[in-house]
Amino acid sequence: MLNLRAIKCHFQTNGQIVRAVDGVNLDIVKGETFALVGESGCGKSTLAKIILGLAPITAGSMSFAGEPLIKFNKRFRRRVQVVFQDPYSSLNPRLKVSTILSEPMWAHGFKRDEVTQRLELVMALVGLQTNAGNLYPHEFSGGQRQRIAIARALMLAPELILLDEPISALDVSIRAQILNLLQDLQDELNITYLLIAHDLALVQHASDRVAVMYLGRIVETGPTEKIFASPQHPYTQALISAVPEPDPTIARNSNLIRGEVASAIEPPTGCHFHPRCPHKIDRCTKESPPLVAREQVQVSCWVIGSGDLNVAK
Amino acid sequence: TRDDTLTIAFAAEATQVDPTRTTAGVDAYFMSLFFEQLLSTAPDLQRINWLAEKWSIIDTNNAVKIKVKVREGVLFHNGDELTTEDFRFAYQRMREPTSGVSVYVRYITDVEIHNRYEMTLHLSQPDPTVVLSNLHIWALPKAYFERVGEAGFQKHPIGTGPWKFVSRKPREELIIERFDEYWNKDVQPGYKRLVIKIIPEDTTRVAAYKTGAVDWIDAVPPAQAAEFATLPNTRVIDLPAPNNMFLNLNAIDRDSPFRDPRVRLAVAHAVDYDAIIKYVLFGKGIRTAQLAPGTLGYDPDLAPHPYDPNRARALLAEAGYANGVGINCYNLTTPREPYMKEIGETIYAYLAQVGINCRIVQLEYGAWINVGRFNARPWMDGLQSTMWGQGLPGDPTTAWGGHLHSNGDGWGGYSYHSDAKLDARVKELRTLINDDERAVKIKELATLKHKLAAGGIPTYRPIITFAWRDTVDFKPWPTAFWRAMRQIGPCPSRACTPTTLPE
Amino acid sequence: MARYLFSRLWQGLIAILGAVLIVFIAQRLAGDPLALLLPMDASEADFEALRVELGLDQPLLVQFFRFLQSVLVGDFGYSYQWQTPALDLILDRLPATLELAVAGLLFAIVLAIPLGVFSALYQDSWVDRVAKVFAMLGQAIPSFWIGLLLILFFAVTLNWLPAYGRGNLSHLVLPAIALGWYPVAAMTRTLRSAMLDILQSDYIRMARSVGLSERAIIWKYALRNAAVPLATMIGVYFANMLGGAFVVEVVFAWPGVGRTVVEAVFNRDFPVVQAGVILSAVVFVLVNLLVDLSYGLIDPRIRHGR
Amino acid sequence: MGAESILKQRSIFASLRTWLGFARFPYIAMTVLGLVLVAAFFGSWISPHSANEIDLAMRLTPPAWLDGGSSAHILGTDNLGRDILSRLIAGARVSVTIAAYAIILSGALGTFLGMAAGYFGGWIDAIISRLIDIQMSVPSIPLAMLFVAVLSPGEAMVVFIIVLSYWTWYARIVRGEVLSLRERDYIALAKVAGVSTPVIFIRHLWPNVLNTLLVLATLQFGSVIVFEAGLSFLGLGIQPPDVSWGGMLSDGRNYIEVAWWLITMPGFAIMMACLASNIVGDWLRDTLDPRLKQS
Amino acid sequence: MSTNVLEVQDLQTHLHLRRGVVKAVNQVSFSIAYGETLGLIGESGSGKTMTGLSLLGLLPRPAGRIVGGSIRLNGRELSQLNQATYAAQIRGKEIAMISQDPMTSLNPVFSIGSQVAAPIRRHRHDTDQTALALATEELHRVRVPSPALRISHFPHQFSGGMRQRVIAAMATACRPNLLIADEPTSALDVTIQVQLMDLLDQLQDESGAGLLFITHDLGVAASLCDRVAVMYAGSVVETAAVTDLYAAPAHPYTRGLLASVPRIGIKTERGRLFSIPGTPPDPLDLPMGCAFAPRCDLVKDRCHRESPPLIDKGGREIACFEVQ
Ligand SMILES: Nc1ncnc2c1ncn2[C@@H]1O[C@H](COP(=O)(O)OP(=O)(O)OP(=O)(O)O)[C@@H](O)[C@H]1O
Ligand SMILES: Nc1ncnc2c1ncn2[C@@H]1O[C@H](COP(=O)(O)OP(=O)(O)OP(=O)(O)O)[C@@H](O)[C@H]1O
Ligand SMILES: [Mg+2]
Ligand SMILES: [Mg+2]
Repeated sequence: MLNLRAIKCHFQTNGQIVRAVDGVNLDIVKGETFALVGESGCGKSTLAKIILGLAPITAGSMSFAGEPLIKFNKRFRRRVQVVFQDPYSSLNPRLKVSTILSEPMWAHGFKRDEVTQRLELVMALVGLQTNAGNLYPHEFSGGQRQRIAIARALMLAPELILLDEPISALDVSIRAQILNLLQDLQDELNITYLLIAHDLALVQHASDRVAVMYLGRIVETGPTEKIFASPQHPYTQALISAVPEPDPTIARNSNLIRGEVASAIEPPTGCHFHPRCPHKIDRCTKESPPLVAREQVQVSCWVIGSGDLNVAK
Repeated sequence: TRDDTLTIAFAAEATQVDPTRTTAGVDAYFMSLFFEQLLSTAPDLQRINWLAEKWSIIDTNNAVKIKVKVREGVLFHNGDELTTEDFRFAYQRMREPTSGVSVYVRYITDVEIHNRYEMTLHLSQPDPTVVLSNLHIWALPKAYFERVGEAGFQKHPIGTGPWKFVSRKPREELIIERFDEYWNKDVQPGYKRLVIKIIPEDTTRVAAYKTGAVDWIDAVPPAQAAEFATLPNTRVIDLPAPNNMFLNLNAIDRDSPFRDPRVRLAVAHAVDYDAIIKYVLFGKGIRTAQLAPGTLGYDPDLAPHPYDPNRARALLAEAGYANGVGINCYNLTTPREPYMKEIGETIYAYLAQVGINCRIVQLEYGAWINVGRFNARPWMDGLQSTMWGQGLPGDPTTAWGGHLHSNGDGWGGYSYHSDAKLDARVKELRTLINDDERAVKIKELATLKHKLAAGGIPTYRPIITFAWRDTVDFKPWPTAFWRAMRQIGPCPSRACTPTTLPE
Repeated sequence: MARYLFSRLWQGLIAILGAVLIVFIAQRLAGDPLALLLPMDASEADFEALRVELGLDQPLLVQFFRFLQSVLVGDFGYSYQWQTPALDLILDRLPATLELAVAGLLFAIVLAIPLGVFSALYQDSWVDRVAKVFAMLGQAIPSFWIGLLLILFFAVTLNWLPAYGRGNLSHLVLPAIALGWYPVAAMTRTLRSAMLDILQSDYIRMARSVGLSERAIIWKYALRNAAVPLATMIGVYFANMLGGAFVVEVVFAWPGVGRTVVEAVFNRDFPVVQAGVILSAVVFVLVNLLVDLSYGLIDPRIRHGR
Repeated sequence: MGAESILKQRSIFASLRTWLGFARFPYIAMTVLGLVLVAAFFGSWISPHSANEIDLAMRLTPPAWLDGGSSAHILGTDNLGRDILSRLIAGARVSVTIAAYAIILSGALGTFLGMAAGYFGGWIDAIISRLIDIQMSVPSIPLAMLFVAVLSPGEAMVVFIIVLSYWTWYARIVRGEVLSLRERDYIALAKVAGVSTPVIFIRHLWPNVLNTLLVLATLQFGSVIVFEAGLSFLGLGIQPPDVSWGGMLSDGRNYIEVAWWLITMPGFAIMMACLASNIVGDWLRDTLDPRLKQS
Repeated sequence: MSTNVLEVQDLQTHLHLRRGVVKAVNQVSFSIAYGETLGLIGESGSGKTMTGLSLLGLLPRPAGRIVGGSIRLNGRELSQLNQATYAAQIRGKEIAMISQDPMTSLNPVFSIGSQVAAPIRRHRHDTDQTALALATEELHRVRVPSPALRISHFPHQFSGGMRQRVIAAMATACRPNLLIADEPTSALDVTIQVQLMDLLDQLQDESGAGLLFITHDLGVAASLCDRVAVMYAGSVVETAAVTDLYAAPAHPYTRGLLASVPRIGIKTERGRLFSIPGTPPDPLDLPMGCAFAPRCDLVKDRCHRESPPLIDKGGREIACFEVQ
């Protein structure tokens, strides 16, 4: 449905180049939930913005539903929508909820009664009371705001919705509500999700396929079950094992990798992960490894490619 | 020691110390300390010989020659002796186009030197103003000037006067020292050193006197003159200014309403100067019609235009301005005379009440001089209120030549009037030597001028109040608006009174 | 830091250049400069000669660069009124202005720091209320009025202090208060809000949580953090005071740069006005540059080019 | 002890807070501002005398409540016997007129440039920002001096100078506002939904900017009044016979020892007008900002 | 043998805001033994931070104040102590805190060395030189590489993880008996989070101090704490040994919370998570009785009238009428 090829996005700030996204290939299949995980600053949100045409592409190409995506025309706009992390800044505080929700349809020239109809339908879908339309955003709690944000994304009946950390700003006890809502909507409306998160448990719970990003690149991608069951890339392994389980009987995994994420301004040469990698070989410091298919997953690692790494934990 | 030095305060300050470059009256404040002319005016307003030991007019074949014998043994501050060469040099400087005083020597064609002390001024035509302006040639040190140049002279001027220049900070102070080799021991200052503070703000100047920071001030604000008279150990003197509050009207521009004499007369009748003198100036003013007592041709019977707003309105209506007329009014002010700014505004307010509406342009006097010198006279449409002399003491010819004659053929050359008949009369005065004949002609012209409100309207002469402590002995000289500082010294007895002044 | 300074310096130069350009344009608006320089009865030939001599026959751009050149060497021409170099006239007044500016600034700082700090510390207390009232009034009472009121009360009515002129320390008191009046208000408000932010910051809580004394926290830690906005303010106001405390100097008859320029305006003494305006722009830029430098001392993030 | 005592303590100062504009609605400030506006618009009807009517015999009459005061001149007369109250009213007209022109012009210019700089960025922003820098490093009073020296003073000149020195207020703040608004998620969402740029501008940017403008304009009102008074005080602003508060102060200076009311009355007018506009401005800012309303 | 370093009884902390009074901490009781880690968990706004700040005497001023209950540190009552004594004798010396956001918790304008040395100088009255030397040692202890070099650096030259270590060094420099860590890992990436948890374990092992570990992350609490207290709307609803709590949460809120969190390893068959209905109450307008009652599936009439006390029940404490 959505294909990204060798996408790069570099920002220029203070004369320095930030390599926010540095050569990413992605294929999202209709109807699935595709998750993007990675630590803070690895370029997840930037990638989402690229897909939405909000950030410029430095290199690479995109296509949506088989058509190359060069101009972000109205037709595309109707088919792809987004829900952001922060339910506060997503809603213009000066507009009524009904205005916020109707705006996308007005922009596409829908008739007044079409809009009203859809509005009622969508509000019911996300579980908002009908009178909510007359209120202003600040009269709602965070969870309800996120429902409004989701409703807004649904107004144009999109095929793909990008979810950029849709629940991480919410109260713990509310998260499940929103997550369940999203799942229900997907089941009902057959929407495709691109879910961006750094909460691995959430990703495992909610996605069909997953891609792990590190410093602007994808290091491993494949079916969620596969990857969580047997992560292959050293970074994926470290990431998954570092997540503390809500189960005191399981001993904490001692740290697999040291150091911290390098800066996107001057990323390490070769494989971006090599300074923290326990298995690094010479080649890693020089050449950046391509994504290579191994069974159902694709991994970007020289060591795995040469078979030196004992994959099993 | 304190007895050696006196600190005084002036309200206004000269901008120029070179007497051949002066453009403004205040310049005389400083010039008169350092420089002298051939003749001088005594405190009794009589003309006396000064640097000239004797002089005489020699009339041969229509041309006029004035023979002068310069006083011997007069020294400049640097010790050089004053000679006729110095006068010739000054004459030449005064003739240069950049001079502001060339008018005084307009008809002098040459200064012929006979020897160190004798010279003859050659005139191209009879010109009584040469004499009337005290044979207006300054004693400038030729040798010194040639040595230090223009800039050097500005920095440290020297002359033959009773005071030597020491230092100057514009807008702050001038420090001068007694010239001990001064030729005229009679009027030699008693103090060794004089510090002249420049304090334009009335309140500051008054405070400076009251707190004892200075012991002599000029221009005591009229509002406080009465209080000063009662201050202990203080002497005050009221001196009539040689200037007039003068309304100059532009009667030459094609579209100026003042081309019509009725409008000019309306201006003359619209303002209640008696009230202004009484309330604003606390009586410190003398209403004048044209000339002041002491001027040649003064006519005590010529009465000022009375305050008569109805008449003014009627005159305006007659002239076709029944609905009023709008003009620019230039309020030219100096700190030299009191309350000029508000009196200007008061006058304009009176004018407004009869229908002459002013758009006020506030200018310092110097600014007006600087405003657009593209033509012979500074640009001024409408009306201007300013302090302007009408030839006091002495004779109004130069003044009238300046603001009545259309060419500005006289001092300043700021005439905004053009009337061939009046021009002819002014011309006639310029060549008439005999004083009695002149007096008659002046009287006639003054009457005519008054009737037509031509060449500006004199209104009142301000009375300036000077105050000093009784430890000081001060005798005012009329030169430099009474600020000449010739006779000033300690008064040990505290009983020194100034010589009585003429009416 | 070097990079930062360089960019600030560059900006400052551009700003001064802009100021010079404005002055140049204004000069041209004034009409034919020759008319001002030549005597009334100068001939056409005199005009021509002077025009060539002054380069006024050259294209405007060339004239601007000549003007810039002469500005750079401090040559603003002679004062029409005083026949002395205009810049000298201004520079002569600088000590008086400096004296007043320093006094005004000291007054402002000495009052603003405790007011700002205590009103932030004790929100809604009487100190805070006083500071708020002060800040409000400071903005609403113009310096010339406060100056006149000070004269009315302390000089005229009570006769405690001299009202006018420059002299000993007592002459400095009233003008310094009048000059510092507005900055006190502005600085108090800035300091108050900066301190409020800072006192709520995590690092102050951290400092408290390890038991540092309140005194050290406020006067050492927090104040140092508030120093950056405070330095900006101090810089701006000091520069303004130096560039011409016009109104206050006029009110108190203070023989400083400001009063000189005001008088020059009334006398249409353009060279002096020009020198005054450009001097105040240069002072403004210089003082702000110093402030920028001081940021480097105060805040290491700036020192390290962040 | 506890909440109650604190709450009580607050109410004691509630009136003070109202005065200072920290409470709900600034009644007094609004009234003062209203008075200034009424004086400006209906001055000729309510003014007891003509502002320039001189009566030398009545000069320096003290306010009516003092010895020697006259009920014909409630606030006394000035050095030419003009009625101070009438002059204050006439001065209000001048102040308000100038403030109105200056605010509208500087607001329009600054907003236009600020929006352009903020929204388009790039070289447009670079040029405008540099212009702002230059303008800010030439202090405005000297600049005023320069122009007054060259041209002549008057209302138009005052407006010109104020616009010249105040457009940066608007430009800087609007630019910053637009810059930060541009980054809000709801703007991104509108783009994603295909909402056109003009609509984004009108619906999402403009209302926020407008509020800021309103607050700025109110605050500028006070500031302009003080600035204009300063210029007129120096003699560089409004020229007589037009009346201005600053000019009245300047005229009254010479009489400070004999007639204190000449300087106190216009000064008080300036202070009250400025104070009121600041208080109303602060109140507007708090009222219009939903974030502040919440907390 | 374990004596309690801290005993909190019925602590009540209120915040007096313009809009009303927030009962941020409502009758909270717990204790911590030497060497023990007590986890304080609960969602945002439940009063965890306010509890921690109450212990430190650092409530926001002037709004916050302790209105009831007692705080005993080694038997010494702290709740009535004045600020000066608190600063001189308790904070940094007896109790210290590691705060949530490493990026903002260090003063940007002072060097790392001077900041770490500050508590040392304050409490040990050392000279600047020795304090700085000791600070270097402390940095070494929390495994900041090349500490001698780093002391002259400034916070912005450190990464988030390193700053959190510096903060830990600062907090533990005077070997406090009680360490409060307020969500020290929330701002860190998971891979760094593990490193910090290891460090906390190490520091506690070395000093034997009690640790109050505040978090909303159930996973982090599980892997670090010995006992856990669960807070909801200002009250502790359940306290238990960590194994007991996770194995068999008793309070309906705890049960709901644990069930609503997805876990790695347990794939909930594309199924729904359990979700607690409703939203947390408005802190300004807490309901009568049990604050959780409006969302509770076991709710009875009584729950709306009385607030349930925290009652010891078989080694754990629960505040619920129904479960008891
Ligand atoms: N407009 C921009 N200009 C410059 N740098 C940017 C810009 N937007 C993002 N970056 C940089 O690009 C990198 C990736 O940012 P991005 O927001 O995509 O990360 P992320 O994976 O979404 O992180 P998080 O989990 O914190 O949301 C970061 O280093 C960020 O600082
Ligand atoms: N400075 C403050 N001013 C006003 N209210 C506050 C303040 N700090 C906290 N509160 C309120 O006090 C209550 C308890 O807050 P607290 O910070 O203790 O929660 P928390 O459990 O630490 O939440 P989080 O997980 O978000 O840190 C909340 O209702 C909060 O809104
Ligand atoms: Mg992101
Ligand atoms: Mg918290």
